[in-house]
Amino acid sequence: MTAQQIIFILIALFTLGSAVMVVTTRNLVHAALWLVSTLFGVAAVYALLNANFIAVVQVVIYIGAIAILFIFAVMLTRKDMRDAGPQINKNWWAGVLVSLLVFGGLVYMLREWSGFTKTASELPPGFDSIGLLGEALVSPNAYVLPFEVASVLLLAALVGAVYVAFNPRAGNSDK
Amino acid sequence: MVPHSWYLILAAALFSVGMFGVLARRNAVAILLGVELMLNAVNINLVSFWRYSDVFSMSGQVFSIIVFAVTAAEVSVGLALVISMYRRRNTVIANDVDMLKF
Amino acid sequence: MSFWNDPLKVAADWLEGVFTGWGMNADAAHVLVAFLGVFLLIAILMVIDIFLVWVERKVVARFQDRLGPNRVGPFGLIQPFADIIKLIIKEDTTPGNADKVVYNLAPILSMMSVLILWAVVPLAPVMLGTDLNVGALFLIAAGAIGTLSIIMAGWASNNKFALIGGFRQVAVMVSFEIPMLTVLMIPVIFAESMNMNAIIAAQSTWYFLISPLGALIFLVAAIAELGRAPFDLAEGESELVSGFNIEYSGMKFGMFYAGELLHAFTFGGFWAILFFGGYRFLGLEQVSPFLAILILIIKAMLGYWVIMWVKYTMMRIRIDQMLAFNWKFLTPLAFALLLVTALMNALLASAPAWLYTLGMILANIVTGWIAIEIARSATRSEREHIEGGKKPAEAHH
Amino acid sequence: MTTELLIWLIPLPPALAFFLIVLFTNRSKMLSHTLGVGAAFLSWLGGMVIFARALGVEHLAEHPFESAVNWLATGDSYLKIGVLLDPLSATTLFFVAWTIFMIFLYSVGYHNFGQPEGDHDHAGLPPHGATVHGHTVPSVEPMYSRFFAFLALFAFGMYVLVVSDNVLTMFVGWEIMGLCSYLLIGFWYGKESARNAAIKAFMTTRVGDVFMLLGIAFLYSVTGSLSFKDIFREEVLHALASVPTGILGLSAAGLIGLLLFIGTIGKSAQFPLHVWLPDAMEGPTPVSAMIHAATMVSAGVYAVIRMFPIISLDEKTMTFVAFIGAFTALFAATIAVAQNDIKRVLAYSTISQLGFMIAALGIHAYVAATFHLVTHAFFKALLFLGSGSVIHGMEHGVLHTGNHKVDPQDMFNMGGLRKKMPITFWTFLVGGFALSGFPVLTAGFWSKDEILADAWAHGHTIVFFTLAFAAFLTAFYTMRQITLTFLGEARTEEAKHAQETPWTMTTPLVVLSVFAVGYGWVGMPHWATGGLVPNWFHEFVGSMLHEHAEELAFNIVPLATSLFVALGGLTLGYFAYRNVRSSAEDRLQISVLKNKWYFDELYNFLFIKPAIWFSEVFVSKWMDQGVIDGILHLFGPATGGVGGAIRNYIDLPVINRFFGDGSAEVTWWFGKNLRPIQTGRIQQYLLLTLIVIFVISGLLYFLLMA
Repeated sequence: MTAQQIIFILIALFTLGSAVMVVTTRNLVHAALWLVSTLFGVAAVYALLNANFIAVVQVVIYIGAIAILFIFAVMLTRKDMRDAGPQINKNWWAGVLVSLLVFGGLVYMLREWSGFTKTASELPPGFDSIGLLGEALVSPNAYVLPFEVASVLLLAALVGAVYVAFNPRAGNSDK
Repeated sequence: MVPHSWYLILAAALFSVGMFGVLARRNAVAILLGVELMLNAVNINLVSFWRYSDVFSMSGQVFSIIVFAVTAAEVSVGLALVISMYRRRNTVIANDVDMLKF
Repeated sequence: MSFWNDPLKVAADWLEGVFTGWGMNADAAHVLVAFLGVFLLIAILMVIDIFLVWVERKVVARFQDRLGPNRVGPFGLIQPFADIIKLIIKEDTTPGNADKVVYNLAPILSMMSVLILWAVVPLAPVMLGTDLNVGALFLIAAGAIGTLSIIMAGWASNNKFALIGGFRQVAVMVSFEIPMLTVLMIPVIFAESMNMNAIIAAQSTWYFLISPLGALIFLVAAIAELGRAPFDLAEGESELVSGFNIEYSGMKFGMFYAGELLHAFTFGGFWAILFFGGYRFLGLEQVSPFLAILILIIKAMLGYWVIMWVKYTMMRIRIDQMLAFNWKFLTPLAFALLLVTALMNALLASAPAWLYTLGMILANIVTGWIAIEIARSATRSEREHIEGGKKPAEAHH
Repeated sequence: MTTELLIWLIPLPPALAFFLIVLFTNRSKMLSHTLGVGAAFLSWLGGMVIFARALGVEHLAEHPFESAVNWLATGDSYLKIGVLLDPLSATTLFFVAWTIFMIFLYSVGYHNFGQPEGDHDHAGLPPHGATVHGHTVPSVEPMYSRFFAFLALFAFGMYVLVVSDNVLTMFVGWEIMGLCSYLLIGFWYGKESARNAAIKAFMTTRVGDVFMLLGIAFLYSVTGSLSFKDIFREEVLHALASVPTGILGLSAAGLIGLLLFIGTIGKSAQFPLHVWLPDAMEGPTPVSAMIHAATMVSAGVYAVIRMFPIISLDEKTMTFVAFIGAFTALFAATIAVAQNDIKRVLAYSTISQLGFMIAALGIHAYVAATFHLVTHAFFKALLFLGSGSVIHGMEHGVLHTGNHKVDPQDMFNMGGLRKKMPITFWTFLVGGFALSGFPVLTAGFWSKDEILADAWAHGHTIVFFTLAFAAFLTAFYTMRQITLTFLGEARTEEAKHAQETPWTMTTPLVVLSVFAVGYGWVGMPHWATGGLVPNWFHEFVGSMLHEHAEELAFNIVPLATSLFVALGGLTLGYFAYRNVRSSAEDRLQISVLKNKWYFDELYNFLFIKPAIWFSEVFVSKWMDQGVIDGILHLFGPATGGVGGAIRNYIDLPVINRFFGDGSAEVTWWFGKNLRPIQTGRIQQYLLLTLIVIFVISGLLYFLLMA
């Protein structure tokens, strides 16, 4: 077992453990914080995969924005600090079953795929993944259209979120 | 070196955990947390496929970037809906919001 | 290759030789040496941090026409150590019903978010933690952790002042991240790289000279990220007693405090790196890495001093005005500036250096002037709207 | 700037002014009239520059300024539009530019700019005056801006007509003017008489326009072009003259000429379509001046002059033209002598003078007709503006006394105004003498004399005597008008308090009176000047014709006739009306003349009554309500019966009971039994979905893969 494998296993365990805590912990703020640690683990996985840019963007977007947003949302939708009542619904056993079935099915199917045990080739020296990514995102031959569509999607989401969460009864104090 | 299978299994496991969260949690915010986990699992897959095939073809990373954008949109709208729901119905429990039933 | 040309590598090679000599695995020795290096860097930073306390107190005293610490040691230099001893021996309180794990984790994260930044700071051409190719983005990523620490502190304290302070600070930090990230792209455009060392290497002329407006926006956003005056709403004493760190005492408060000072110093350093040529100064950095470190620290200190200068001369801004300032002025301006800069950069790509510089400065001036004119007219119309709205009321009386 | 470009630009300022006023400056009277007068000034300036350049060209008729662009694609070729400046359009442009500019200037004063808003003025009614410090003063026109907008559009139409190089754009300008005359005659649409007059003017000219459009279409179908340059070529004219049509034995040229001439009859108010013009006096006076002097009626004559090469090809048409012209000249003059309304007299006088021009054309007196067109435009504009000034002054008196029953337009309410309104009097006198053909001095004398000389010289004796008698009547009623209005003593209290009008109104009067005298001198025949000065007008305009008309030799008969009719008419007019105190003493109040030979009544009986009977009784009552409604009423019950049968025997038992209710019950049964699955809980749905997906994908996997 090489050092990289050990590091991977540590990170993977950390990520999965955090993920399990996200879905099981009773305190929602803790769940959100566990999500943060899961996201850190995923960022580390990206780093292991030599995707530095994705790793850093993962931290910026997921932890810097999305996780914070979750914490805000949790705090805005509570009557007191404690979470009362059961946090898991009555069909939880079905959920476990389906999840396990999905996991098993995925592994079963992947096992027969030829590239399953492939190892990565060395990155070529001087490989500039950021430059390539940037070009791919804005090149007309590659992904400029999805990129623009994503921008439009973000704008629409922005407007929609403001509209949905806006409370007309509260009004605008400026006016 | 780490074989590709490890990443795929990690992603599958993360996906299943997230799916459990979506299926079992009562709180709408917690359901969205589960969705996040699933999306992250997908992203791990995308990036690992980039790394384990032709690294000069950036499709995997590009798709993961687009997943970021989609996630951001989904979370903002989803949480806005949750907050709106809390305002109107005074609850964030997904099962209490069942007015569409017969 | 002598110690004086590349001290880090020579020392690391020597240490690894020593450890392998003791019969240690080569990999393990490498990891151990890396950890030692990190430990060393953190230790130096903490010492600087302690020194920064003295600097801050001394400078504010001068601003306020006082002497500042002058009793313990020469010029009061030992005063920070006395402060630390006081903080350590204070009672370490934890409020009842607080979320203990989160509560105790927050100051650590706060400190960590600052220290992690130094992983990508190039102290000298050959001396830096890691040569990350997305160094500039890393700055923002670390800021995200700082945001997290503040909201954790605010929430875990089980105190509404702390929670409101945390909310405010987080709202500010999340908002000001956007203009900051945007203007970060301006040095990246010039240097065509996100690598810190590459950005410094490309700065034959300081980027401050060709993008003064960008440097200014970065400074404003950095001050907001730091939560220092005039943007110190998280700890607006008049409203929130002390803000998100109200329940912290002893060394936990000390860590927040030290984190903030070091953060300010670090941003001074980043400002120097991104807009003032980092460790470069008249070719002196070629002489010796130690001279390069000295240059960087001096520049960072100057940046830190500018931040202090702002802090002690400006009054606090109201939270809604501050967010409006960001969303309605700073963010659009940063976007516009980025577009203009990219456009000018492409247009003047093959122009002679003087024309390039002139064009860039002009573009900056014009952009800034237009932005200020728009803001001014908007303000005027808003004022007229408000005053016009009052008139009927007066007539009613 | 090249002359061609400048010609293109001439119609532009008024059009721009129209749109700017209508779209933007309607609220601001100041801005609106600045735009309007400014536009008129710019066009005037352009017109003068072009006229000056045109004078500098040696053989303008052979080498006119022209420029054309492709406009409409018509199959293989293009319909071209363009501008043309030859001697005819240059002279026309000269008087059009001057009169339009003067009328714009005059309108500022006429509509009381600078006066306060009226106390109870309404849009669509003439202003009633405002009370300031206990005095009644004139009030500003409520729709001031609108007036300038319409006037600018009118000017645009006239300029387009004048500078266009083809029949089509000429017709476009023609129609724009038609619209504007409708809008402006009905400017005070609050008055019923104004509304009716507007409709009458529009409908009557429309009759002529339809014939004209037919003529244009026929012309295009024969020659394949509408450009003057193409259709006036020798071979084309020759072809036109030789193609028979089989209608009334006319050649193509004759028929086209006839149709175009009917358009002119409508536009220039010739018998029998003259009825609209007197009624058009309902509009504000600048409009009357615009319509009767500068633009619209001139446009009709201009069109005939322009199309003269075609019209003159067929002698039958020419005879018709001459007949119409001469008859109209006499006929309108007889009506004019019995009118009491100051503007109405002028209106009939206009019709009469237009008859002179048409008659001149009918006897091939091309130059004389053009000459009279120009001089008439100047002195008739002057007379209309002068009469407007008189009315304005009288209205001042009416406002002073407050007796609104006094008609400020009735000449028998005036008298002695020469002392009150000296500038108006002297300029009106100049205009009136010009109209009468006062010998030697006035422009009217020379132009009218030339027509008479032409008629005599070419042996059109009937025309000669008719026109001579008409000229006599003209002098007579002109003097009657002057005597009644200005001379003697004031017959009413209001006339005593009349007042001179402001400078914006008198300046145009003075300017136009200069032309009314001076313009005659450019066309003096050789015998009058003794050959010292060449007959410039004859040379300039005469060069338009392929066969250059020789200048006539001196003949004593027409000259003596001219002198006699002018001086005799004037003298008789003065002495007959010197002491008349009221309309009852006027021996010429003959009911036939007074009622315009009963033409309105005749048209009412011949056309309007039948049309109303046809629409109201025949179409509406008999056809529509009787026949068509009857058929429809028959359909109703039939359809109802069929529908009822279908409903009772197919719809209710089969469709409703079996298909409708049956399927509903089946659906309802399914719904009832599937209802428990619908819990409304999203997670349960998701769970079920996933289970189903899992089962199906597992099945597919094992069935297809294994």
